[in-house]
Amino acid sequence: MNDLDALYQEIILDHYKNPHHAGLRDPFEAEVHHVNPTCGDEVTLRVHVADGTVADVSYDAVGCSISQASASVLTDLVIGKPVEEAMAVHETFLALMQGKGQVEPDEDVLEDGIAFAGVAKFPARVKCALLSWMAWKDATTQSLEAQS
Amino acid sequence: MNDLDALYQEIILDHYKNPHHAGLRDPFEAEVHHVNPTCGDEVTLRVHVADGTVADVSYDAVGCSISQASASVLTDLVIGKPVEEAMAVHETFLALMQGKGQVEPDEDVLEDGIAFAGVAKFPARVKCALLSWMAWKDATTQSLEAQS
Amino acid sequence: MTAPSQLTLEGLLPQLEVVRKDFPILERSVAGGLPLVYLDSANTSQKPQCVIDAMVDHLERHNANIARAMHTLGAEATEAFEGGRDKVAAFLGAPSRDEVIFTKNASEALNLVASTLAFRGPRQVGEGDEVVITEMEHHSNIVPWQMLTERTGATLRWFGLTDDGRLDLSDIDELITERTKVVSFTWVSNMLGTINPVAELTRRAHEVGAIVVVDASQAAPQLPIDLQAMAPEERPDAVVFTGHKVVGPTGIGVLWGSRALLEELPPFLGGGEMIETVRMERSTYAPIPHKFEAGTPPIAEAVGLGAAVDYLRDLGLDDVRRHEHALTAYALDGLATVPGLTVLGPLDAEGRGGAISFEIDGVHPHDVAQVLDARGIAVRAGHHCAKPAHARFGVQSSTRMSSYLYTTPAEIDALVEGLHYTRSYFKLD
Amino acid sequence: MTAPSQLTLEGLLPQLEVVRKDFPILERSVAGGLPLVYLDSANTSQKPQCVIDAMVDHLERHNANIARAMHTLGAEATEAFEGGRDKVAAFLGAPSRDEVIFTKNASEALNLVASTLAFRGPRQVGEGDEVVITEMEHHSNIVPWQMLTERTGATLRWFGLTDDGRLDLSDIDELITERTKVVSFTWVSNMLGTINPVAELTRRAHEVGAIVVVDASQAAPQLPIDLQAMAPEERPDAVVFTGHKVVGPTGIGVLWGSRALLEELPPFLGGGEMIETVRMERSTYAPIPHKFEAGTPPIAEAVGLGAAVDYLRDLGLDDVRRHEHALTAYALDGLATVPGLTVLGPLDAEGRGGAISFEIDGVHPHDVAQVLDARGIAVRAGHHCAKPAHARFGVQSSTRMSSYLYTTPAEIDALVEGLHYTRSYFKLD
Ligand SMILES: Cc1ncc(COP(=O)(O)O)c(C=O)c1O
Ligand SMILES: Cc1ncc(COP(=O)(O)O)c(C=O)c1O
Repeated sequence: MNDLDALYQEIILDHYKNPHHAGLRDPFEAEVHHVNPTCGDEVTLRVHVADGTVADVSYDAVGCSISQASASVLTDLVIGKPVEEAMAVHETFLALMQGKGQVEPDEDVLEDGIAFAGVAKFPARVKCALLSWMAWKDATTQSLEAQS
Repeated sequence: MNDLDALYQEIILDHYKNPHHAGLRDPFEAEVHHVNPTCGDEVTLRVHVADGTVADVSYDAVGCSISQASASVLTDLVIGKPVEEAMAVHETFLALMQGKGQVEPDEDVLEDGIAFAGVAKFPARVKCALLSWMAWKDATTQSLEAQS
Repeated sequence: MTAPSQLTLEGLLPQLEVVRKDFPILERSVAGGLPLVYLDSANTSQKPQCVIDAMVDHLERHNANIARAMHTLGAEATEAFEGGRDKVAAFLGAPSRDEVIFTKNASEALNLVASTLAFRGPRQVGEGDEVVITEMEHHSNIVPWQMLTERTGATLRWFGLTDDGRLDLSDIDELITERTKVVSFTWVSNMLGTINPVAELTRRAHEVGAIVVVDASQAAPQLPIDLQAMAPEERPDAVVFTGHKVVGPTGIGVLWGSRALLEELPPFLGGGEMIETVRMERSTYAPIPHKFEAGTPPIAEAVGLGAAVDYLRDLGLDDVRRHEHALTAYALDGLATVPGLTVLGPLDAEGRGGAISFEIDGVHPHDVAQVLDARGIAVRAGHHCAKPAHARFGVQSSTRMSSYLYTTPAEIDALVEGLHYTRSYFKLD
Repeated sequence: MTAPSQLTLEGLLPQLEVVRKDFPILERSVAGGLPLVYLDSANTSQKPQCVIDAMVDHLERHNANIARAMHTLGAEATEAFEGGRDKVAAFLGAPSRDEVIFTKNASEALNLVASTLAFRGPRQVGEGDEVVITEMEHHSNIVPWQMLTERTGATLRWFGLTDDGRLDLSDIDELITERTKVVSFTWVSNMLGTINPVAELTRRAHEVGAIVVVDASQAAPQLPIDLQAMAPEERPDAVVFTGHKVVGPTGIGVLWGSRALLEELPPFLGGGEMIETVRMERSTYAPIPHKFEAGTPPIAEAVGLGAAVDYLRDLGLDDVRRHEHALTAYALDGLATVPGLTVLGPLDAEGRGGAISFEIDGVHPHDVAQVLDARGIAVRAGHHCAKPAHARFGVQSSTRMSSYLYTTPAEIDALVEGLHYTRSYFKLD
């Protein structure tokens, strides 16, 4: 598989064409708006935390296949997980993205997220893959603060 | 004669050690203060014009041998001359200085001023030689305006 | 290396393959052995060997600080630096070399004017005053004016755009009024490619006593400029461009300003070189151009920029313009063959610069650029520092190809082929 | 070429002749065949081949605009540019790489801080506030503060100098008070050579809540700097230096600022790269470092500067410091043999940088420099952009020799001989 095909794996293109959990929904404790200033990709993202669990993540994103698919995979991975566990998934995904292609992805933790392993070799695209993940972390932190 | 000796001709060093017409005197119509910002040389110069003639030029100058000698030679050349004639001398001196060493000095017009021919080969020193001449032109123009 | 193009077009630079040899980077291969097809020249241009050599020669043989140094190297460096100014003045047809100010880039040049207009002086902008820009400006010609108007209480207004990407001048009489103090606009749009009517806008602005600032960042690389030949009422008061887009180095930009304007503007940055005399209590300032050049200037960069504008003049800006025009027409034709592709901006090559932004239904610009990159083709994807112009057309980003004097028709072919491939890669057929 | 020095001194860089080979310009002859003796390094330093080569390689193989370009060349250029930032951060021991801002020179860096302190924000300077500088500052660390205080109605105050050219700290309690908002001073004087007590002054300023700006233009070339190792209360809030004095290129300078300060300061120049999002009505700004880097930055210059600071770190700043110290002591001894020569500034090499300014009775500095130049020796004559310090010592200008890591004792000998010759040339014996 060449680098380009490694970047655009079927899983990514599928999530891109049919994003999961898309759209903005109630209820939520925090809504954030993140921008990638260099390319203009944007995401508005809401998080609803209930009983220490990520009860819902909803979003409205404009951007490339990588950033859209990444938002979709994110929601699959974190919705329904205890916040702590979801944060651990976040860490794992972050490590994969920043690994310059040297980190072996853990399918047990990342599921469809392992398709992003190929992105790590394209420094300019890592930010696309991380946009919604950073937004989610920010919003989740705010949700927890709002509740305490 | 090497370039250095052509720059520091005896005439120049003599004027430097014993400047003519130095000091500030009355009467005068205009006093100007000119500075060479790159090196800090300064001259305060007064002009007295009477009956269309440069009746007096007096000055207080701080600077290198070239700038000091040049002020001294200037006063020798212009004091007592009709303004128009003095301006023509100014033009001749200016042309010599800006000639990059290619202009043959006219001793009839420039007298001791021909000793500055060697300065024209040192672009960084041309400004030193011209400092008081520029100040004189400025002050003379102001004197004429003050009288009209 | 690219195989020499089979194709030739009317208007291309003569000896294009020889010209290409001047640019060492064009020999490079990328993406595992493919020839580089560089179509991102509106972002930054490549550098000919003579520019690189001029800088190297300066650094290896003549390096010294300028003006303040009286020794041999200092005199040589000063002559080389001021020689760069003379060359830029000639390139612009500037009425006087002293009107050429070196800045660090076009952005600083625009900020210089906008910032000093906030300071006390005959041109000071204040409450009730208006500054007029356009919706097609690069961020560097928007944000400085936002800052100026926010800081002074003045009002920022702007020309909108027509659907085909030109300035909408229908409300010019409401926009340019006695309240207008500054009109600033781009000569050539870096996103839409539009060439704006500089003479007309300048005349109208001058009628109400406003000063005119023209962003020539995209014009200077491809249009002949002759300030002296302009009618005074149609000559802008300030024109800026940036070194790295005219085959020159980074780290240097140019502000040309009329002597009248530059003498009225207060100094911008304070420091060495821009002073007449300094006492602890107060300082006085040097005449132009030095008044606006605080600190050690970009010396080697001015040497490189001088070599760059001489290179362009040797080729002939008229010929460069013709070359760009021929390629742009050819590219517009080629792009029209790609299904679902929409060009943002004027569709005829006439009255248009060499940057072409477009969208492709169903593929995001990043993904277009990525697939092209894998084929060795460099284009830009994003908002090209022109978010408002993108917003005007309801898009968030676009793909932009931009040719230059070294671009061949074969490279345009490669792009068009690459776009067809991109669509099939994303299964759009 | 200079004959290899017979002389060696304790503390010189090991392999000095090998180090000299790194600098192509040192092979040059001037004044009709004489070897170049370059003693004007405080004005600008010479460049080693590795710095020139790094820039050439960038221009010939990796040139592209950064950040905004997603293609291969763009990714390479971005990595090279941001790599320059990493190297500078390491050079300063900066707590975070994001605290390193690239400017066009040290002067712009100082102006950035002084200008933005006039704008609305938590650090805004206004009437009743005081800014404290010193009488030994370079004009670039005087004029920006004059402009700030003039524009805001604040008051500018300054430390005077002792007769031996040190800061007169006797009135520190009257100068640094609760009214003080900024204390800005040079780490090493470019005229007097004095090294100032950064830790002590910073601590005092922090006690009253003032921010501290340190001009390290002359310190960075010759002193090891480790910001992280400083006690927080003794660590300045901003430190600036300039590329061309640390064997790097022109066209680039550095502002290091603590994250806390940089986040509090409003943006300086507006334009591309420094924005988060732009609408015609209003823009929001990027986080540091980009917030302060409007427009295309000095890309090739950052690559060159990265190579330059790596070169210095490879040599070892401690060794460079020792080398400078040995030469300064040697030069002070040599200068003392010249009749009528007076050194301005501290007379012991301890606690002193490598710039030595002096007067010679009966010969004006220009004339000294001219005669030396005819012998191939480059020194600076004038006010060295430090008019107030000259005024303090009652002189209008001086001659300055400044050595650097490539300077040999034989070159100091040539200077001292040249000065004896100058006196005899002007018949002072
Ligand atoms: C102490 C000091 N500060 C500031 C500067 C200004 O540096 P630049 O001219 O590169 O802005 C210099 C050098 O000229 C200097 O020696
Ligand atoms: C139209 C236009 N204006 C201004 C700029 C800013 O130039 P620079 O980034 O060199 O300051 C650019 C290029 O980026 C441009 O295309």
